[in-house]
Amino acid sequence: MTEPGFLDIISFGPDGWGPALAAGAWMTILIAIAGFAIGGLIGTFGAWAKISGGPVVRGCAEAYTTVLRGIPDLLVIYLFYFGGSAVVTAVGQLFGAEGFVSFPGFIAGALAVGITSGAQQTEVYRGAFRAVHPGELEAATACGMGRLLKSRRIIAPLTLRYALPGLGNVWQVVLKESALVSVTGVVELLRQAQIGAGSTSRPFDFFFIAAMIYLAISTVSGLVLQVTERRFSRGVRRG
Amino acid sequence: EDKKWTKVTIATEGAFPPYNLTKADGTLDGYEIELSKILCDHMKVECTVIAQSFDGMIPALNAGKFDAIMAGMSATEKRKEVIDFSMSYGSTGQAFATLKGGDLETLPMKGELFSLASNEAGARKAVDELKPLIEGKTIGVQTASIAARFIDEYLKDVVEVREYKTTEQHDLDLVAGRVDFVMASMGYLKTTVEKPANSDMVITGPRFQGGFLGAGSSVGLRKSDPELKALFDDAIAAAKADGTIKRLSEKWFGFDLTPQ
Amino acid sequence: MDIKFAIETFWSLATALPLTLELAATSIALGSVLALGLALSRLSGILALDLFARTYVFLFRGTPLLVQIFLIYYGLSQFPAVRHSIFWPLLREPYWCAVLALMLNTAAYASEIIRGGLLSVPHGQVEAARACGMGRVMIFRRIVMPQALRQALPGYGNEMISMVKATSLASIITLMEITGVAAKLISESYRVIEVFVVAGLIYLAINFALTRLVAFAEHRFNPQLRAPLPISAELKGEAH
Amino acid sequence: MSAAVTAPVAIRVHDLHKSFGPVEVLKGVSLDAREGEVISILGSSGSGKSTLLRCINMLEVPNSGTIEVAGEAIRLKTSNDGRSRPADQKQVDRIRSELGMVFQSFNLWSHKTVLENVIEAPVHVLKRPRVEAIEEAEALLAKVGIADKRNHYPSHLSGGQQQRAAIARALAMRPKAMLFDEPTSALDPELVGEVLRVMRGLAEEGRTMLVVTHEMGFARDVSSRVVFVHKGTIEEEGPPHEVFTHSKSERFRQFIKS
Amino acid sequence: MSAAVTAPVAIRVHDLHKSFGPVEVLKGVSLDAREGEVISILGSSGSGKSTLLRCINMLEVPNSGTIEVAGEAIRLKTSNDGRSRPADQKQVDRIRSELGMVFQSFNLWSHKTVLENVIEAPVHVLKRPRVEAIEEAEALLAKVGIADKRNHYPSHLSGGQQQRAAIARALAMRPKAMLFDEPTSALDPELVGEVLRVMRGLAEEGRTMLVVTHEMGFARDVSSRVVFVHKGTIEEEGPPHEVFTHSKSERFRQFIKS
Ligand SMILES: Nc1ncnc2c1ncn2[C@@H]1O[C@H](COP(=O)(O)OP(=O)(O)OP(=O)(O)O)[C@@H](O)[C@H]1O
Ligand SMILES: Nc1ncnc2c1ncn2[C@@H]1O[C@H](COP(=O)(O)OP(=O)(O)OP(=O)(O)O)[C@@H](O)[C@H]1O
Ligand SMILES: [Mg+2]
Ligand SMILES: [Mg+2]
Repeated sequence: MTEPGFLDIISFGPDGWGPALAAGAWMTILIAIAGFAIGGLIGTFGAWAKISGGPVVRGCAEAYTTVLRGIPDLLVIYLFYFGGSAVVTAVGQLFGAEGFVSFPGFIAGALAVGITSGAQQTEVYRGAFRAVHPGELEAATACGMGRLLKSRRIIAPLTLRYALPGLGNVWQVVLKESALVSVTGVVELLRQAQIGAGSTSRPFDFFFIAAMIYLAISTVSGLVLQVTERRFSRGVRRG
Repeated sequence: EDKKWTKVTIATEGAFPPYNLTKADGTLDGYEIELSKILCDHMKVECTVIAQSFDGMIPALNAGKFDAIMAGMSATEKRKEVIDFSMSYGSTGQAFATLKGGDLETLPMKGELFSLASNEAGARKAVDELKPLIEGKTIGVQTASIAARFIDEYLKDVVEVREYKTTEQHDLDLVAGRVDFVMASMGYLKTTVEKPANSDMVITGPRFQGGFLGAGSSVGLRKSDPELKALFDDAIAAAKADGTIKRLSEKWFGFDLTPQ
Repeated sequence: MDIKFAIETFWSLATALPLTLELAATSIALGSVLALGLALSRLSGILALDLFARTYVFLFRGTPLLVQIFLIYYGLSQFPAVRHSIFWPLLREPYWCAVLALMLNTAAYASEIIRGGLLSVPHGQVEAARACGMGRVMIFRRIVMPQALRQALPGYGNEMISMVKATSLASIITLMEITGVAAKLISESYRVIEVFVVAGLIYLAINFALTRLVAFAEHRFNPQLRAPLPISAELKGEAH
Repeated sequence: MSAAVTAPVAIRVHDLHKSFGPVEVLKGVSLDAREGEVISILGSSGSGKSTLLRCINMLEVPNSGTIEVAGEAIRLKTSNDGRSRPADQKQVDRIRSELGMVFQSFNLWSHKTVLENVIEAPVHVLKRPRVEAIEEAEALLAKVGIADKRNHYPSHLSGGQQQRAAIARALAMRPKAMLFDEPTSALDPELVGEVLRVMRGLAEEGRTMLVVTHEMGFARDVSSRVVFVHKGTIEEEGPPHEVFTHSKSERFRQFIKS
Repeated sequence: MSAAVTAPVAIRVHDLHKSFGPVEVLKGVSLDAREGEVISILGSSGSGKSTLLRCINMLEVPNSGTIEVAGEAIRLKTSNDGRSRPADQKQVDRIRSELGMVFQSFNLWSHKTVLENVIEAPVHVLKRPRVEAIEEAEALLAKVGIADKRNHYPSHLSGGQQQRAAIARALAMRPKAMLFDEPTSALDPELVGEVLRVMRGLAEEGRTMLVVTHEMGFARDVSSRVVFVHKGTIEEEGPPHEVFTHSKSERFRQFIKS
């Protein structure tokens, strides 16, 4: 048997890993999007809590960001995966289910990624909010805009203007962090590459192609980010 | 109350050829996969084999994510504190590998097998004979593997040790010249050196097995499932007796690893 | 949780603490210099520099750090040319490979954070400096950078913390930092959660200290957000 | 010019105190503005004029004192940390939507064009139909002479144009009362005349106005009452023809002399 | 008051054109300011006054035309993308350090206190000893009446205080010529008088000044020449006593009437 070439390995042919890698990439995207969206919700809330919450709310938000930014993400995923199972099993047994009830790896992973990225997004939004010219917020207040309205119409667009570069970073982190979710048995891109590398003893081929796929995903998301950044920067003067 | 097993989920790594591996189409294959089918037929249970990363496999077993592990896992004393093992279904011993043309290629006692269980003294003598030859060299082993344990026990003061997450990584560093030789399971090394990419690697020196090196690869099981252990023990004994293990191991490894 | 085991674990992990800190500190320090260069290249208006910085950031942000470390450590050494080059004494060492990978990676992220900060400085502030006859360098150093820094600081704090955690990947190239030791302890004891919780607490402690440091710096950089000084304090301040 | 002394009180400020840190900026200011009154607030730089206006619509929360708008007192509460804050945010928002404000530093929203700045609050706070709001906004922009700039972003406007956009934005709310903080500071004499004419029109429609200004002409000719703020208190107050001719306050006489 | 017509030219602007996108804001402006002259630049809002000042110290790069400061022409070059820019950045920086500028929107550095704002350029651009710079800064701050605010950050100042800090900052450079963009817009009449007195003092020291202003009093009494900008060109120009009494320009007569 002759050794297959690089192109054979990544092809969609009979001996090719194409379909497997594509499925892995798709899983990576799904986890990243789910995690980023969850993180966005938490981050918005967290930033709000830090900026305008009372002492208790602020304290909670502070503790949340410190702990979740401070501990390795793998630990969070483990805690969700094993801890989540324990909870679900306990609840299941309450209702008469037998034995172990599995906590789906995807949900555990997306939640874990979301909660860690939520801590990062909190900080990004908070920093961006501070860059907004206070006078512009006052003008909104003076019009009688309620909190929600002001947040939606004035604060959100102005904050996003300054938050976008940071959010781009967080998105990249989330994209890569999705790889850690593999400990829950979810086969995403990097895990698929490791499986391929182990099974064929061709680590470089697989890591290289994985890197290329990550880059492709980044390219597309980078373009989206660029368009958004331009949109939100209207009316800014730069020298 | 005795539990009646009808369905069993077995976890494997799917990336440790030839024990277990994944084919391009995503299906699992390898020595353990084929063996598991035969064992399950014998036990009259329906088996599902799933792939799972090696880290965290034992806690996941205990958390109930699956029922058994067949992933080239040696039954060592340490692991036995946490989970149970069936009887062994394959023992290859630990061997050294180095680069062709290096000064370690010519280590003596090539291919000889020493058992730490039945012939401790012989094993020690062999090690003493090796010591002057490998003095000051750097060896690569997988973190917390039984090979690492062996070096720690016998050669700690003689060689410098580097620990790797996977065996394939110490092979890469062997080729790069960062380590002079590696120690790993014979089953693994034998198939590795035969790959065209590793044409520079050779197996060298003696082999060791038994004792704290464990009883060889075994099925990992929860301590709370003694019935399942009994089923697996029974099935493995039968596979040993009728030559199934000999036939399968010769197919996948190129030599017989039926445990004595 | 088994307290005795936890304490044993803690002491084993503590021996790896210096390596973790050293890796993080070295790569953050070197990375920040590179990051500044990249951010300035992006904003320089010089096409070649801009393109270079864009490509760089694209490559290093777009691929997982794990893959970068792997390719730098195992990948480069596959080429005999590298093994015979003058860089080999450094590249041979896992420590320097880890520093190199971490530094290159953090520079990509940090440069975007710094760029965001630079862009947030209001135009009028620069104009006022120009009108005083300040040169580009001085405007940058005295007006733009302080304001950009204070805007970028929260994000940069994030990044430094990520770096501390990212040092854990160095374990795949044989460096026994905290995660490496933890992995070893786990494969000896199979108590994943216990070991990880202890390791997690150590990381948390490091990062907590780091967050406080960043918060303190933020406080220092944002005097105008604090209430004005009482007159007496002002007068005291005047004394020296 | 002189609003009926019997008209209901539109804005009542009573014994207002406000400190920034250790510095007390307002030291017990009381002021009643009846409906249709135009009150000029004079005073030297740093005397607390802007702070007074900002307290009236709660952009700064006073340390003590009461503020009533159209007979309704803004309820304050003291939070745990000892600082007072509005008890009912909804109430404050509602009251603010009835008070137009033109800031000393304009504070246009930098991410919206001039037209968008003007229609923002009418459409989203008052829920007026968008088409109608645009129509009215264009009329207002024409009135202040920047109709041709309606699609520009604030950073592309000259100072005076920004100020006029800010005035149009405040007027678009059709507020019952207006708070102007130096609304003509960046305008040339012609435009000042123009803007003052617009304001006089508003006054005739019966709208209440508090105007911080350095334009003595405006204070004298347009306002129904003049208030002179000095070091955080009201030092002199009365109809312009009285205070400008025989003021009791030495300080005020000196102020207007220059 | 009238600077010697024979004094050397301090600032010469010749045939200056400047467009923002499709809009031509300056349409060929020429102007000579001799040493010791005080020139008032009048004009309605949006006529291009700020743009003219900003072009003189290259904050906006003109599309065409020449600018000379103290006899030295600022060299421009056309870059590949068709826009012109300064040929020698060093030259521009040096010239700027000799021109003081007070912005219409102040542009104080928000991360520095008032005192730090004032000493920043003297210490770091002119390399004056710090102690000396502080001493001088405090004198200047006292002159404009905000010595007590020296350790405040700009965001804690009232509008007029910010403006005075901006004036002090420009004066601290001891520039040969000064560009003022509505330097008294946020000031009360007393302070206006004060600041004008300071400026008159500078004029008497022989410093050249270009002042965009809406204060007709200043234009009439202090300046040696009045320039009226209208729609991007100079519509009227001459000594105040001449232009204010019998101007040829219909538009200017109308402008000053209000
Ligand atoms: N950056 C810019 N982009 C586009 N247009 C601009 C820009 N800056 C100024 N303009 C336009 O140029 C014209 C002149 O502006 P300039 O600021 O010079 O006016 P001005 O005479 O100073 O007016 P004011 O008295 O109101 O300050 C205005 O119509 C303005 O809208
Ligand atoms: N946020 C703040 N923090 C601390 N001090 C402040 C703050 N805002 C205003 N001050 C101080 O309060 C005093 C009054 O300020 P205010 O803005 O009300 O003055 P003003 O009468 O509007 O003056 P101007 O005519 O110059 O605008 C000033 O001395 C100012 O320094
Ligand atoms: Mg004010
Ligand atoms: Mg202007």
